[in-house]
Amino acid sequence: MSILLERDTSVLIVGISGRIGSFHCQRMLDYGTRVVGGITPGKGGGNIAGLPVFNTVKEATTATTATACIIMVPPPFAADAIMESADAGIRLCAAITDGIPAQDMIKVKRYMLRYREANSMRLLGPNCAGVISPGKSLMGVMPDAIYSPGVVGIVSRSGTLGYEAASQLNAVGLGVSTSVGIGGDQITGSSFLDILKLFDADDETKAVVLLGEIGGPQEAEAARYIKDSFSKPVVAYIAGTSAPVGRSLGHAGAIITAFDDRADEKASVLRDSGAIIAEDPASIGTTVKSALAGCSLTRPKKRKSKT
Amino acid sequence: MSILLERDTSVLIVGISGRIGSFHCQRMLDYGTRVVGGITPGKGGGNIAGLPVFNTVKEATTATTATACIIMVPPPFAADAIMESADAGIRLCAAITDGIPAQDMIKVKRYMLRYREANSMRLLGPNCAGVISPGKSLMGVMPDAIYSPGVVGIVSRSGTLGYEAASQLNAVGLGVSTSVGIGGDQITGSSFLDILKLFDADDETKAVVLLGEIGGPQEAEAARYIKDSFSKPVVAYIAGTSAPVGRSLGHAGAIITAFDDRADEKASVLRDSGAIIAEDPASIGTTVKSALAGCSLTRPKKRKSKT
Amino acid sequence: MDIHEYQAKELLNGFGIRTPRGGLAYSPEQAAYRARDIGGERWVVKAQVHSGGRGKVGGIHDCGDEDAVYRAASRLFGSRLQTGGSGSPSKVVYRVYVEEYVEIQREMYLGLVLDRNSERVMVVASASGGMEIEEISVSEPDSILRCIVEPAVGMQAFQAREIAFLLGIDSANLRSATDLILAAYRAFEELDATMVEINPLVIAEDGRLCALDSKMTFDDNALYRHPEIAELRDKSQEDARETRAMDRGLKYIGFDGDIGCIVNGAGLAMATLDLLEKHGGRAANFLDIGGAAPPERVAKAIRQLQSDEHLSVLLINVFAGINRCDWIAEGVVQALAEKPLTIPVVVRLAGNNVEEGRKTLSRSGLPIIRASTLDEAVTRTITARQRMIDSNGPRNP
Amino acid sequence: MDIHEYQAKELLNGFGIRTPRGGLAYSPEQAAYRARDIGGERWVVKAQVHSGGRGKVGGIHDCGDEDAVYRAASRLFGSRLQTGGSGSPSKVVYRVYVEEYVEIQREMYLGLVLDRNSERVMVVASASGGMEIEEISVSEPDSILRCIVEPAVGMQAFQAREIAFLLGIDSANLRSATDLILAAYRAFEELDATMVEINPLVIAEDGRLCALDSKMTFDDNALYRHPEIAELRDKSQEDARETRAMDRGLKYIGFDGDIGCIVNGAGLAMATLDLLEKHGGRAANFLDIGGAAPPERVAKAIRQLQSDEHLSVLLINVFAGINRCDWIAEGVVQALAEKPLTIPVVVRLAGNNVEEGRKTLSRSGLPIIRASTLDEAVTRTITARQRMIDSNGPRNP
Repeated sequence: MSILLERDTSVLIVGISGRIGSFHCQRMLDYGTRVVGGITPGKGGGNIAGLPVFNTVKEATTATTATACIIMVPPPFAADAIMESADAGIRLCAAITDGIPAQDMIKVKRYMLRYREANSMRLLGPNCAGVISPGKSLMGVMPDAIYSPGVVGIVSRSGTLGYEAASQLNAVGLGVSTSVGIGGDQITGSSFLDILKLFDADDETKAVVLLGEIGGPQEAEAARYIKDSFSKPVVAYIAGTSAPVGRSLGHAGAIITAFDDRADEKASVLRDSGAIIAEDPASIGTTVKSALAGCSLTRPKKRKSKT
Repeated sequence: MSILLERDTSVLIVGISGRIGSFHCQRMLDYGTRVVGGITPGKGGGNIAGLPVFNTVKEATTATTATACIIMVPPPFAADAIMESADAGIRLCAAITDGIPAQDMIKVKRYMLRYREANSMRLLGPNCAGVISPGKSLMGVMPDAIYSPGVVGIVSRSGTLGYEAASQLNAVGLGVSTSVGIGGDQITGSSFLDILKLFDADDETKAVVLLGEIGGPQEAEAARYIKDSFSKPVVAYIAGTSAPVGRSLGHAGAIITAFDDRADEKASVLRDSGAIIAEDPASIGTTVKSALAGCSLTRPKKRKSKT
Repeated sequence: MDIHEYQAKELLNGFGIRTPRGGLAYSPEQAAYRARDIGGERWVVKAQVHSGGRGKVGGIHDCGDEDAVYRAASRLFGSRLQTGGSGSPSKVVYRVYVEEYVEIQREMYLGLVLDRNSERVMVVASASGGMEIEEISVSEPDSILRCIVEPAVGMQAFQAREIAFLLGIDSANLRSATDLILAAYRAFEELDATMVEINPLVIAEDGRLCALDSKMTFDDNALYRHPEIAELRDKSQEDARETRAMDRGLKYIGFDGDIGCIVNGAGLAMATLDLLEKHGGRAANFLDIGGAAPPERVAKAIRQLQSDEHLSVLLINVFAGINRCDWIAEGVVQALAEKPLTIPVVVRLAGNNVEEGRKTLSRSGLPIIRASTLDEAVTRTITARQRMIDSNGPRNP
Repeated sequence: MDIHEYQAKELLNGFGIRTPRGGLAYSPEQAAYRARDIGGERWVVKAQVHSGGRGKVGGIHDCGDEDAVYRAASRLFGSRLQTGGSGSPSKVVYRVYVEEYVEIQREMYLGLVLDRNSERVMVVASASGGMEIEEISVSEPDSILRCIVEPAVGMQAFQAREIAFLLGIDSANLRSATDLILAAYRAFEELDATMVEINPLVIAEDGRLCALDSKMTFDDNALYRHPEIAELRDKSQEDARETRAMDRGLKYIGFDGDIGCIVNGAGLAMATLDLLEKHGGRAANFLDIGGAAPPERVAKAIRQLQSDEHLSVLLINVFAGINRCDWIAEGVVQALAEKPLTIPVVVRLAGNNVEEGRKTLSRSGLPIIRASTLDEAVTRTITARQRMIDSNGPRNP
């Protein structure tokens, strides 16, 4: 069992008739992903790459076995497409679209609260690379050739930095269980914490690479969880050590984060939590290699004792 | 234990400096209700009937032991006052105000969903008479003299019809455990079902009087619950047998209710569920009297068997 | 509050919804002038009354020339339309709306309403339009889509698209259909409507969408924040007694019986009517004086009924909680002292300050029949009515 | 996107928030004219630049007569204000805002911001205004109230009241304070702002509330639905290189190093900069070509950097996922064939269609230094830079 995406997960492509949608549809089909259809309003009844096109996500989930979808529509339509997917019973949604207004995402997240946890949709992104379980299925835009099956989970805010990590793992002879893009926007559907919890329960994953960056509270939240509950080695790299301060946040913003937004501070919090910090972005692969060499892959859980 | 309101429940009056608020504040104090303060924005620090006045509900809940409040502010300010109470940690709120716009109440109910069940506020009304546990506490506008302590629970959409029922019970020598007004508006905080569940679990209540009226799905919902799970005798009266059809609902509205809105149909659904129907509004007291005479007050629960 | 078709169309226009070109007329001359102004060769003249189903009772006329418009309007003005079946009040035509005739390809139904089950706004749509939604729900129940709007975010484009596809809208009209549906929702929400109905929503001969007929009702409780809507009230469409009562701040509904009723609270008022009917009486009205009623409001309520010549008896039944019996009694005395009633008056007071109230009535020396229970109040009213009729003959022929 | 103080005030005015009377000037003459037009005997002349803390660096002048206004404006026009501390870019003054002088009783702080913890709008307020919020949070941390807005219903009056009471607003100003706070929230929400700051919010001598200074920034992603806001962009306040890049549809931030960088994706771009720095190099820029970049966009990015004369070396680092390496290579060849670079170029391609991309580069015969890993790319860039400097001397004196 990998997390999120299995060989038999049925996938829809929202925005299938677009330039990007149709290109990546073919790539996913080539990879072996079980793509079962696509959605483009007004083109229902048509056919793209041998797949049926539907007018609405609800039509598609009614007509197929789909439980997952990837969203590749332009920013003004993306929030609506995410809500439509949640409403149609989709359980896993990767929103690739970059450039969705923040207030649209506030709405989306509020909307998704209407579902009970048991019926809720897991959202990856927006502005993410999607998800790949190498050798099984690809629902994303990752360059699949660099991902070989293996025991390392990857979770990354940045798409390309995630590829970089996978490629370095590949170079040192390590493979990937599942690689998850959570997206680079201010408001995202899933956090590092959400994905770490899944990796914690996943038999196939023996270690995790966490790729963070400046800004936002997600890395600090993940660090608390790693310290308290996470049972596997974590190798972390935080991008942006050299980034200039204060290019995006204004005055009122400067006081709202409990933890500082700087890369070195995030790395330090993660180090204190027990994560191993890759000191530069070129040494992610080798750091994981030595981390896995240094500890048994079957070591007992280090969860806090209940007694 | 009575439902909702106990002798030691600490109560706030929102809108205490208004004409209605100050009058009923005194009545509640006279009854023995533990009123601990009131709220009127801009009059914080003052004093009414020997009670401290606060600017905000949060100030009041911080400074006192209050867990309940009664809202007596004009309609344009009432939705805001309900949300403020929920936000300040109030657990029981009776909104007396009549004339709150329906869309305000849609917002209020949506807002209240933000709290987990364990922390949520129970709302009675709006447009209700409040709640009284005779001999213990009054948080409402009921004429308290007609309520004597006893074993009959009352739940009513109409305020005055609830008084009528209490007065008839009094006349036949029966008392009331708790009487609850759920309000006459289209959108209310609590339903018959919600209150019936509380009465079901209440040792002091041996029978319930349910006072419904034309329009809305609440009586049918209550009937399903009475049939499936309610363990005590229910005497019901539905007002509006003589009411003309179609004075309020338009075309689209005519198809939206699963059950018909007419009084005789509601009464029939309740009768089928096992409730005893009081055939006219003057015989509520005598109907309860004979219902309680006809069956043991300690009869075993008739819940559906789990086997 | 109800408004006229033409007013609903103007409001919906403001939200970008296309309606046929048209103009309002208060006279046949004006109707003919409107037709000329609109242009074309065929018009529809529609009686503006607050009710649906006008077509079936001669309220809508298809006219091929200006003279026909003039004649149709002449026939309509001053006529009474009874659209709700026998027993329902008829409405007098004081305004007509003249519209260009729209040739239609297809009729659909779109309605928005406050749904009491979900306590949210519900959008109801059907590809079978043109008839009443009740008829559609019988003849084509499966054609009806119901869509609940999540209040946290309002209606979303995907919901409008789902409705548009159900209506069989083609790709060319997809955008304008979703815009129209979202606009109708915005109108509902922003104006505090309780109902917006576009029936039929049509695809016209030119292939474009058009709201051929529409109806809106509004939340009375929210009119305070929409003075522009409150101004649309047309008193000519209301029962004159109800208008008078509303202007006095009272909740009043007129019926066809001869027993005047003044009660506090809708539930007790309905129960009182029910019990009267059970004993063979029939109420002339539903009049709720509401909560915290000062003596003046009570007096106003009595004066309201004093002007009704069909009454045989007056019943005042008040169970005071947020009210005060002493204020009620003062109001009764005040009104009757000012202008005595020629019919018997039964007063039942109970609840807060009941003793003071009874004393006030006693001290007044007025010939008031008193009752202490609901049962007494109703049986004494029935008896008093019978005595009145026996001595004077029935007052409601 | 940032806007000027006077623009923020105009926008807030539109939501009913009171600001001092004032007028914009593009010249000292116009500034003096504005002062006369505003009237009174005392004015404030404020440099309009995109940054806070102008008062501390001479950007704000208190003037007692029109001549002083003229002189203050003369001094400001064309001057450079460096408000962010050394190292931060200075801004040239092209516009000044002349305002009536407001005598104040009390200064407060009000800010609205997108809170990344709650992923909602947060209102931040303090009774200690006038200084930067960072200073308040150090000197008076307990004076700060943070209030999260529930997006399902928007900001509520009770929240505004809680803030008003915290600010110590008296009963007389309670209504206008809650109106102002709710208006600031409406402006934030309706205009897709990411920050609205009123600092100081003051109680003026006349006892009334007034927004003495204000600042707004907007969500770039939402500008498409606010063309009126997008028009407020003032290119004179931006790094000229950034302006040029933005006009070409590229995400660009200028730094002070001499290594040109073209990367795809913010994360990899940051990582590349980090690694360059670790090896003793310093980037001249952050330039993200984004996803699905066609050859033209890549060529544009290179041309963007070609105009920067301070560069010693150019590094192109692309890991293609939603991109295609062949397109990247085509763009590189296209740009360099059109106008050869005089500095070394290092290209690292990885990911989708990498073989086609490498072939395209080989076939071009251009003198491109190739790398296949991130480490190679960076070390070869550092080496090439050193060789360039050794032969030509440093390009960034």
